[in-house]
Amino acid sequence: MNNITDSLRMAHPEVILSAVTILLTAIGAFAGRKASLVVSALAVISLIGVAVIAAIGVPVGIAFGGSFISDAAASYAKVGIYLMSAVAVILGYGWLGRLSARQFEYPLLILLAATGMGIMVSAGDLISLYIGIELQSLALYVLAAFRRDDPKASEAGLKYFVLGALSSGLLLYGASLIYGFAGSTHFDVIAAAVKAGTGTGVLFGLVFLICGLAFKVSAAPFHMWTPDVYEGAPTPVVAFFTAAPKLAAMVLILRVLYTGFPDNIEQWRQIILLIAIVSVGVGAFAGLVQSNIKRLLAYSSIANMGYVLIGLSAGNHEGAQAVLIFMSLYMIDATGFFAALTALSRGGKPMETIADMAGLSRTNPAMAITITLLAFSAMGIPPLPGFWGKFYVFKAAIDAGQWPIAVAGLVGSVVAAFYYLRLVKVMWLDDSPGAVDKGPLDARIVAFASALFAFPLVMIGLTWIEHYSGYAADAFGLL
Amino acid sequence: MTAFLLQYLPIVIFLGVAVAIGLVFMVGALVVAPSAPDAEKLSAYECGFPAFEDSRMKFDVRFYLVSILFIIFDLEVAFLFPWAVTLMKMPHGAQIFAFTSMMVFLADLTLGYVYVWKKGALEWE
Amino acid sequence: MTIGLAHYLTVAAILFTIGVFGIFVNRKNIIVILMSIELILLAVNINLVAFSAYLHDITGQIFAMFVLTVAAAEAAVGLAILVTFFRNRGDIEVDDASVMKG
Amino acid sequence: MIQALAFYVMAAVTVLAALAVVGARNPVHSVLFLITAFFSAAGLFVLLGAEFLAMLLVVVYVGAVAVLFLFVVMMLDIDFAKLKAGFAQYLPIGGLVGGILATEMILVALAVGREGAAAKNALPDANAGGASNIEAIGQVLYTDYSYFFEAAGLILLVAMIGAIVLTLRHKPHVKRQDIGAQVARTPKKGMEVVQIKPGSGVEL
Repeated sequence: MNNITDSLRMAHPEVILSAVTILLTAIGAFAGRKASLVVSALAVISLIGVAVIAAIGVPVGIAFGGSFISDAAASYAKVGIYLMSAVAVILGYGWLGRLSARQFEYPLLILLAATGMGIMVSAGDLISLYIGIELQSLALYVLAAFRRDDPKASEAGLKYFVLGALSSGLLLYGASLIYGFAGSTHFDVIAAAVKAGTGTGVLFGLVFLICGLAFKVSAAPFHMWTPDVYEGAPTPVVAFFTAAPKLAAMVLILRVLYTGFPDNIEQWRQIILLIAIVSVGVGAFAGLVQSNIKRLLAYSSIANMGYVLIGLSAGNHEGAQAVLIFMSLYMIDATGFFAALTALSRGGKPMETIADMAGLSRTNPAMAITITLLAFSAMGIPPLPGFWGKFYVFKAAIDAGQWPIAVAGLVGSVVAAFYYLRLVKVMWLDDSPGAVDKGPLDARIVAFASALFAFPLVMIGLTWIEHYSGYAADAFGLL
Repeated sequence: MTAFLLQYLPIVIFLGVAVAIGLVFMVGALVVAPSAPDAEKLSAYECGFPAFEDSRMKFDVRFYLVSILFIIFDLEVAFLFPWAVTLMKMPHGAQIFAFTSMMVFLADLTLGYVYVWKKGALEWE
Repeated sequence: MTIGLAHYLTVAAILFTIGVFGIFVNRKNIIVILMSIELILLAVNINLVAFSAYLHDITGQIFAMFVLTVAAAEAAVGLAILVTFFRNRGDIEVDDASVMKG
Repeated sequence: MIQALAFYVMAAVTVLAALAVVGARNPVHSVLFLITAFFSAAGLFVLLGAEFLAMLLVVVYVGAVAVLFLFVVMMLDIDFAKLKAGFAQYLPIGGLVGGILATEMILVALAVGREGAAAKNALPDANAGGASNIEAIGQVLYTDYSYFFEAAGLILLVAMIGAIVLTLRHKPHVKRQDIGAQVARTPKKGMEVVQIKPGSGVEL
């Protein structure tokens, strides 16, 4: 058992996170509610700590008999996931404090979800894929229903659970067929078996697996109830849902398709493109008629997942890099959007409809500028992050010869631009129904930081992101 | 294979007997018992009245909590079985490793148990 | 009349279809949806165990064991969420998804 | 021959019980049929030589999960007639889709059975090497698969925390035993001697 020390060293971030979680559970159990601050602070510190470890201190290699892959792609994703989780802990702490319902379980569940996402992005076989997804999802189901006395939140939790459980079922059925066909759960063995001969069975399994994973990123047509979940779940929780878990699931899709089925690219590309086009269409057109901002952002995220999948369909190094760049930029933008929503309230009532936003430029100019910047970024106006994300994604698709799809994606993004424009117009041109509250500091800081990233920090940040995502994309071993 | 399956013969016989006895009583009741159905026999007697509400009633949420916790510890015990059977048959190095991994697993769930206890979920008020 | 791998896979395929079908026709009844999901997972387990037996590879059974464990934990959490939903609403009917809901 | 007979009986029971789960009018019956389906599936596992998983299925699913379902169904007072309303409406199209899906799925299953790596082998003789199924699992579960094993522990921890967060409520104004405090109580703590001046009350 000599290699176990090596394995543990490669899995350092996850090992540390789970140890910290168990320790904090014990602290919370003995100290009760008053431990909330300590637990949250330690959770944030350890999340940032493991992000640093993932960035600099993890050896590259294969651990636990091939079930755990430690490479640049995993490290890249883990840095993003853990930092976003830290932001979620901070937002959640402030949010629960305002409800005077502070519970130390909240940071614990985020830590456990983060551990699950770490397992996901490092998955080297079908079992760790499943276990990672479930560890993350179970924690997220509970977080969605965390405000158990709120009917909307518990309905959101229930819907999220039913969808998630169904998608796990589909994914597992696919996984079982692939296992039976290839005779192994390891992605590299599967790739070898597929190379030797592709049967219909393995393709069918792959279709189920992709459907299950598409559920996890809530791409259309597997998006039913996603808007309901976004609308019903508490805003800080949604800020978490929309960022880190989607990055983890996207990296997992990259891992499965690029390392498990590199020789089936012609087959899975069709499925991915179909899902991508439907997502872009549904996200763009259904978003037009929404009046609730959280529902609108749900459709926006569906459309964004469509763009990412367009990039993913390229099936080469450039495509992988585009996916990673897009997801990094999208995470910051979406988190900022939801943080801004958390910060906005009028007379203690959260502002959730577009009409509520009327005249925000006069009542709260700083927040209006923030939301405008983020909306312009989501529309894809250069030189904001949203533009760069789309640029890389569509470029990857066009270079891979998928230009009709890229055009369709562009059309979708033009349609989607209308609803962001409507939001901006309402904020700047309409009359305000009354003063808005000042808003909590934590949410404002996160929103401002993300707007600051949108402009001008992205100019500096992008070169870094491009540099490191290039390394990360190398890990998939593609051209 | 057949020899292996024959180990399960007692269970099959048991199931057969159980089904047979169950059927005998049900069929027996149908055949032997006197039966003269009449609508009046089922109506509420004299000053009695039909039930106003469903006979089901809401139970305390505590019941669910106990049964959920039961599932979790049931699963924990399920993982102990193969460990108990094989630990002593392993080579030394693997034995230490298997022992350690089970202890980590148990420590994890024991702290969970402490958490449950401290939260007062096991108290019946 | 020997029973081969294909027989078991057929049973699993039928169970899986029944599970999907059950979700489709019982859209409002969350409890039956949860049971249908259990049927899907049972189909998965039959697949895994059958493959494991015919591949002479224990991995499939380990996989099935984790599926059983995790799915039981999942059912526990799901029913807990269902109970809180019921406490808030008084019934377990959820609104159907509607794309154009304002 | 015995095997074939056992397989057909148990497969038929599993499938019919599964159909009844989906179609039963009363959810209590659905749960009972679910238990039947799990039981006969456990029988199929035994036929495949996976004794430990068969036991697990019975202990965990029949013994715990199905009971939890039964709890929820029987104790939430739900108007099930209303929930069943959409059933007849979706049945024809659902049946059609289900039928097509089932045919496809079976064809695919047969294809995997024919082409896959698993197809080449015959069913091994159980207990052939002298090691039982549970030993075969135990030999690898805690060593080669320790990573999944510990992760499963974390998943159980999540379920525990989730169950508490979602369903634990303390009723206010309930007096609980605190044995430590009760035992540690001394006359000094329990009693207070107060000198009362005539004509004035006592502040407690």
